[in-house]
Amino acid sequence: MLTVWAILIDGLIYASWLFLVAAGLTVIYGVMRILNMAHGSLYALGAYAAASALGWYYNGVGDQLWIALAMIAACAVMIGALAGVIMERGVLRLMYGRDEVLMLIVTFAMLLILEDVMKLIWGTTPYFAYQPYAAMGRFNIGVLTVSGYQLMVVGVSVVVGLALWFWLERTKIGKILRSIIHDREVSEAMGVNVRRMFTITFMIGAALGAIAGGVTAPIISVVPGVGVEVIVVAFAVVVTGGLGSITGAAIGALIVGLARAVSIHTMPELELFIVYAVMASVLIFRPHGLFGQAVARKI
Amino acid sequence: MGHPLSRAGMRRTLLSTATSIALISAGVMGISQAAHAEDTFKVGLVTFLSGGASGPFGVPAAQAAETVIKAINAGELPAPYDSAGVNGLQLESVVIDEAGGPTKQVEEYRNLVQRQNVNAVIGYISSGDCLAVGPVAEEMQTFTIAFDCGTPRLFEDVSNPTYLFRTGLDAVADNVGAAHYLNDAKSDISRLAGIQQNYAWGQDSWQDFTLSMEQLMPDVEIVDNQTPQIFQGNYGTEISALQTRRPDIIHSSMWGGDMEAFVAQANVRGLLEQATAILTTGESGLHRFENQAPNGTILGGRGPFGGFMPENDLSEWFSKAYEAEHGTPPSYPASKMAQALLGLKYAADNSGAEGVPSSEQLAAALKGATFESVSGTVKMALAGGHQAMQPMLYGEYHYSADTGPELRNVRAYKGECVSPPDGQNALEWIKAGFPGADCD
Amino acid sequence: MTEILKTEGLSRYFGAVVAAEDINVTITEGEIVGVIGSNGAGKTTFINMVTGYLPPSAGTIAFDGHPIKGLGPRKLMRKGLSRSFQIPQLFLELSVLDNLSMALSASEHRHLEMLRPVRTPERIAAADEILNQMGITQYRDEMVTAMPQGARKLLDIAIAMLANPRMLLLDEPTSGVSTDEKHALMDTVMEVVKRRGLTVLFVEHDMEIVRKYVTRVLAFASGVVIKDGPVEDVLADEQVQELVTGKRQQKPTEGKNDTQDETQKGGA
Amino acid sequence: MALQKSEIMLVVAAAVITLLSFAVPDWLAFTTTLAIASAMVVLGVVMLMRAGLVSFGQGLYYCIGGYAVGMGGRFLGITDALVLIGMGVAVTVALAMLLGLLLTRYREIFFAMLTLAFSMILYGILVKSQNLGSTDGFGVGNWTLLWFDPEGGKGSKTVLWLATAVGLAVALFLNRYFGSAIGLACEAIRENEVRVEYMGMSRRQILYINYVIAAAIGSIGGSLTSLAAGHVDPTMAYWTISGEFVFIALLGGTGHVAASFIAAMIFIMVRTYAVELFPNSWQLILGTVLLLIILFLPKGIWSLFTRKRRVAS
Repeated sequence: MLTVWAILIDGLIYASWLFLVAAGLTVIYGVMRILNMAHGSLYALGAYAAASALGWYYNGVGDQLWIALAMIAACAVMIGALAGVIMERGVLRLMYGRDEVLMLIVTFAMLLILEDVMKLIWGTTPYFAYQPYAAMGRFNIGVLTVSGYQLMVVGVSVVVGLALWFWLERTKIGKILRSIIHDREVSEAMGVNVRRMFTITFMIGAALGAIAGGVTAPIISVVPGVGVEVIVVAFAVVVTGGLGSITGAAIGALIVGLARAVSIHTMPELELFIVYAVMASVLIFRPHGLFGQAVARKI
Repeated sequence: MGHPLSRAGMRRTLLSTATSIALISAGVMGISQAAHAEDTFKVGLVTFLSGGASGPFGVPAAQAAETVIKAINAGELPAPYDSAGVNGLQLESVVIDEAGGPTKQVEEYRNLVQRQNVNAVIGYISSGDCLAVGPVAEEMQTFTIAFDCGTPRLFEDVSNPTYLFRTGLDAVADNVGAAHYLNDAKSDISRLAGIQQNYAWGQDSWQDFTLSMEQLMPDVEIVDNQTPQIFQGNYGTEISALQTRRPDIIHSSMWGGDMEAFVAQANVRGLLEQATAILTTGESGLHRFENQAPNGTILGGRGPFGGFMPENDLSEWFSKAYEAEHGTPPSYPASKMAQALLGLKYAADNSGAEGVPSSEQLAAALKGATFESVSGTVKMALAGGHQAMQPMLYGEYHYSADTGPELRNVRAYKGECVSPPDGQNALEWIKAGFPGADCD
Repeated sequence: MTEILKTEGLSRYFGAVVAAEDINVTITEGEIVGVIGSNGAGKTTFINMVTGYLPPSAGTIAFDGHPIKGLGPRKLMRKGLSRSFQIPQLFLELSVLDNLSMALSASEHRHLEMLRPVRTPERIAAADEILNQMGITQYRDEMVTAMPQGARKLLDIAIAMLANPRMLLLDEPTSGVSTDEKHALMDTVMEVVKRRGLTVLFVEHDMEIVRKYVTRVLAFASGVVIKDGPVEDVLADEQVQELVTGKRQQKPTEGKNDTQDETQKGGA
Repeated sequence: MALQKSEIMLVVAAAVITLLSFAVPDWLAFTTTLAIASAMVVLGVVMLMRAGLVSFGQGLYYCIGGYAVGMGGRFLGITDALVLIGMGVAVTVALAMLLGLLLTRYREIFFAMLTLAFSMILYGILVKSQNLGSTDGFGVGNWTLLWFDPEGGKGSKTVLWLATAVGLAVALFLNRYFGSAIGLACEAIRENEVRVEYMGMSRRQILYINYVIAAAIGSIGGSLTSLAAGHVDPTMAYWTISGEFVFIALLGGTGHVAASFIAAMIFIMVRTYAVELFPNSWQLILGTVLLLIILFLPKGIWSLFTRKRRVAS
C-alpha cells in the first residue's frame, strides 16, 4: 500500500515536471509544425539563467524565498523569450515552407550551437542553486516525505496548463492560432499575419521551455548537457499524447510519469526504456498518439 | 573559496576557458613549425571538455595539466622534479575533447599519434574509451597513460601491455575500500541500499561493493538498488523508492553533478537523516557540499587524491599552484592528472635517452617503477608493472563555519588490501574472500 | 453485351451528412457514360467508392460479375478498373517519362525489380506512343511541375490508361482547363479511348461536351441518382434542366462547394 | 548489362582509394575506412529519405552489425570478417522484417520517433547487459579475411581494402537500385501515395523491401566500423549517432550514391579538425555548417555537381 501511494505521488510529481517540459514543445508544434529539438537547450538556458541569478541573489544580496522564486520566473521568461525571438527571426524564418523533417534538423543544428554557446558563457562547472529547494522544506505523508518545492512544481504545472488552455481557447490570439492550426492557407488568405503569430508562438513556446528549466534548476545541478538529456523524454511525451495537443501533453506526461514511477518502485532495471516502451505501444494502437489526429489525403 | 556563482568565479571560468583556448591554439600553431622540433616533447591530452563529465572531471584535469606543464617547463616543481622540461625537453600539449564515444576516440587517438606526431598520450576518463584505446595504443606502439578511467577490465583486455599504463587505481579498490570502511567505522548497520548511474561504472561498482560486503559484513541485508539514467538530474522518484525500503547506509558510485544533485535532494527529503551515504567519488564535491550534505557523509576520492592527498612537498605545491590559478583547491581528477604528468616526467627523466625518448624507453622506465607524486610514493606494482598500486582512503565530511569543509575519521587501506594480487581476477578474488590481502 | 459494373444500394454517409444514397447503376461493356450534377451531388463520392478509395457505408459493387466491395484501389487496378482525378495525381518532381515508366512497370507487375533500370527501351517506346497520342510529347523530359494544367490532366489520364484497364472512370477531365481547350482535350482523350475500346464513365459539367461524347447520362442530386438514361432523354428532363441551369447560376461560388473542398488539396 | 558512366566512376574511385592506401598515412586510411563505413549507414538513411521517411534510429542496425562482429568473434569463435558481416546482416534482416511490418504504417515524425524508440530500446538492453560490458562495450578480437591473417589480425590497410570493396559493391547495387523500378517507386511514394496505389502498386510492400535493404546496408556499415575500431559499445545505438547519420545524409543529399561517401568524408574531416582546433566549440562549428548547408544547399553538396553540369550544358 505504501508503495502504491509512493508510486502515485512520485508519478504525479514527475508528470508535472514532464508536462512543463513538454508544453512548449507541443504548442510550437501545434501552430508551426516544427518539432523543436532545441527545446532542450531552451530548458538548459532557463536553468542556467535561474541558477546564476539565484547564485547572485543568495551570495549576499538576500535570502527571501518569494523573491528568489520571482527571480526564477522572471529570468526564465526573459531569457526564453529572448532566445525564442532570436531563433525564430534569425534562423527559422529563413526556412519556413521546408519539409517538416528538415525543420527537425534545423533545430538540431541550433541545439548543437546553443550547447556550445552556453558552455562559452557559463563554463563547465556545475551550477547549483539549491536554496529555494531547501527553503521550502518537506512534508511527511506517512513514512514518505515530499519536498515542498516539488509540490510547488505540481502547482506551477497546473497553472501553466490552465493558462495555456485559457490563452488558446479564450483569447483573440488564441482564436487566431487555432485557425492557423486548423488551416494555415485559409487563415493566411483571410488576412491573418501568420509570420507574426509564429514569432509570438515561438517566443511563448521557448519561454515555457525556459520556465521548465528555471523551475528545475534548484533541484538539479546545472551542467552542460542537461538539455540534451531532457529532449528525447519530452519528445516521447508529446508523441505519446499526440503532437500539438495540450491535453495530449498532459495525459502523455501522466502516463509516462506513472509508468516510470511503477518501474522505479518495482523494477528499477526497466527504467531506461520504459519511456520508449510506452511511446511505442501507444503508437502501435494509436498511430498519431492519444490525442493526435490523422489528416487524410484528399483527392 | 567563494560560491562558484560569484562574479569572480564567473570571470575565472571565462578566463580559464579563454586561457585553455589560447593554450590549445598555441599548441595548434606549434604543429607547423615544431612538428619535428627536437627540443620539444609533445603530449596529447584527452579529457572531457564537453558534456556532463567535463565540469567535475574533464576541465579540472585539463586545468591541472595546464598548471603542471607550465611548472615542468619552467622547472618550478619541487624535488625530485626540479629540472626544467622532461628529459630536458620542453613539454608541449595538444588537448582533445573526449566526448563522442569510443569509436571516435580511437580515430582521435590515431590522429594524435600519426598526424600530430605526439610522443605520448595521457588521458581518458571514460572506461569505454580506455578499453577501446588501450589495444590501439599497443598496436601503434605509443606510450600512453590512462589517468582516470577505473575499469578493472583494462589490463584483462590488454593482457600483456608494453606501452599502456595506468597511474591510478581501478574501481575495484574504491568499492573494496568502501566495504572495509563500513566494516571498521559503521559496524552496527543492518540495511544497505544503493543508487548507481545506469551504466557500466555504476553496475560494476555495485557488484564489487555488494560482493565485498557479503565477505566482510554478511549479515547486512541489501534492500534496494536504484539505477537512474546518467545525467538524469532529478532523483525524486528514486529517493522515495529508497525511503520506502528504510536503509541505514546508501552506497553510491554516482559522480559529478549527478552525485551532488542526488545528495542535495536526498538531504532535503530527509533520506540522509535516515541513512548515511557513502559516496565513492564524493571527494569531487568536497568544496561544494556546504549546506547540502549532512556532516558524517562518507566520501572517497578514488585513492589519495584531492582532499585525501597526503602532506608532502609536491601536494603542497600542487594545491597552492592550482588554487592560485583556478580559484578552487584541486579535486581528485586534477590530482590524478598531475600524477600522470609526473609519471611521464619521471619516465622521461629516467629513460636514459639522448633527446626525445622513444615510447619503448619511456615504457621501460615507468614499468614497475616507484615514483614520487602528489599522492605520495606511487608503486607501479600491478598489471606487470603497468598499473599503480595505491592506498584507498575514506573519510567523513564535516563542515563548520570555522574550519570550512574537512575530512574526519579518515581511514587508509593499503594497496595490498584493496587490490587483488597481480594477475588475479578481481571478482574471483573478492568472492574467495580476498586471499593474500594485507590489511594491517 | 455484358454487364461490367453494377452497384446496388450503394450509400455513403459522413456522420449525418448523406454523400451518396442507394445508388443502383448497371453499366455495360463499351458504354460511354456521362455523370452530371451540381457540386456536392455525390459524383466524386460515387467514383471514390467504386475505385476503392472510400469504403461504402452500405450496398454492393460488382465489377465484371465479381463483388469488389472492400477491395482497395490497388486490387481494383489489377482487375482492370482505372481512374483519373479531378486534380491530377502525379509525381511532381519526377520527369514525365518517369511518371509513365512507373505506370508501365506497375502494369507489368515489375515494379519490384531492383537491378534493371526502370526506363527500358520498350517502356520508353510505349511512353512515347501514349505521349504522342495525347499530344504532349514536348513535355517528355520535363518535370511535371513544368507542365500547364491541361497537359497535366492529359498525363493523369494517360497514366490511368497505361494500366490496361477495361473500364476507365474520369473525374472531371476538363475541370481547370480553359473553355477553348476543353474540346480539344476531350477529342484527344476519346480518340484514345475508342482506339483501346474502353468502357468509360466521366464526370462533366459542360453539357455540350456531354452531348458530344456520351450515349447515356447519370444525373446526380443530393447524393441520389435522379435520372439515368439516354443522353437526350435525361437532358430533356425537367428536373435535370433545373439542375443544369441552376448549376450554371451557381458557378461563381464553385470554389466554396463541399465537393470542391474535398478535392482541392489533391495536388498538394 | 553495360556499365553506366557513374558505375565506371565508382569503380575508378574505389581503385584510386585502393592505390592511395599504399601512400597515405595510417590515420588517413583509418579515417577513410570510418567514412566509408558510416557512408553505408547513411545510404540506408538516404534510401528511406528518398521514400520520404526520416529514420532517427538507423543506429539500431549499425549497432547490431557492430555487435554481431564483436559477439561472433567472442562467443562463437568466428574470425572471418565476411562471415561476421554476414551474420550481422542475417540478424538485421530478421529484425528489420519484423519491425518493418509495423514501421511501414508510419510516416513523418511518427516514423522518426518510432525508429528512435526501437534503437533506444536496444541501447537500454545493451546497457543492462553486464556480460557484454554494458556501456563500456568490449573489444573485437583479431579477425581474418578469407583464411589469411592480415597484419596480425588488426591491420588498418586490410580493413580499408575490405571497406572499399564492400562499399563499392553496395554503391554499385544502390546506383542500379535508385534507377530501378522499385527505387523510383520509393520516390513516387514520397510524392504521392494515392497515385502509387492507383497504379496498382502496394506502397507498404515497396516501403517494406526498401526498409529491410536499408537496414541490411546499415548493418554492414556497423560491422566495418567495429572491425576497424576494434571495439563496440552501446553508443552505436544511441539516438545522437542516428542523428549524425541523418546529418550526413542531408549534407550529401539524395541525388547520387557517391554523395553519401563524399559527405561522410567531409563530415569526419570537419569534425576532426573542429575538435582539434576548437576543442571547446566544435559543436558550434558543426551546427553552423549544418545550418549553412540547409540554407544554401537544400539538396546537399551533390547539388554543387549537378548545378555545375547544368551550367556547362
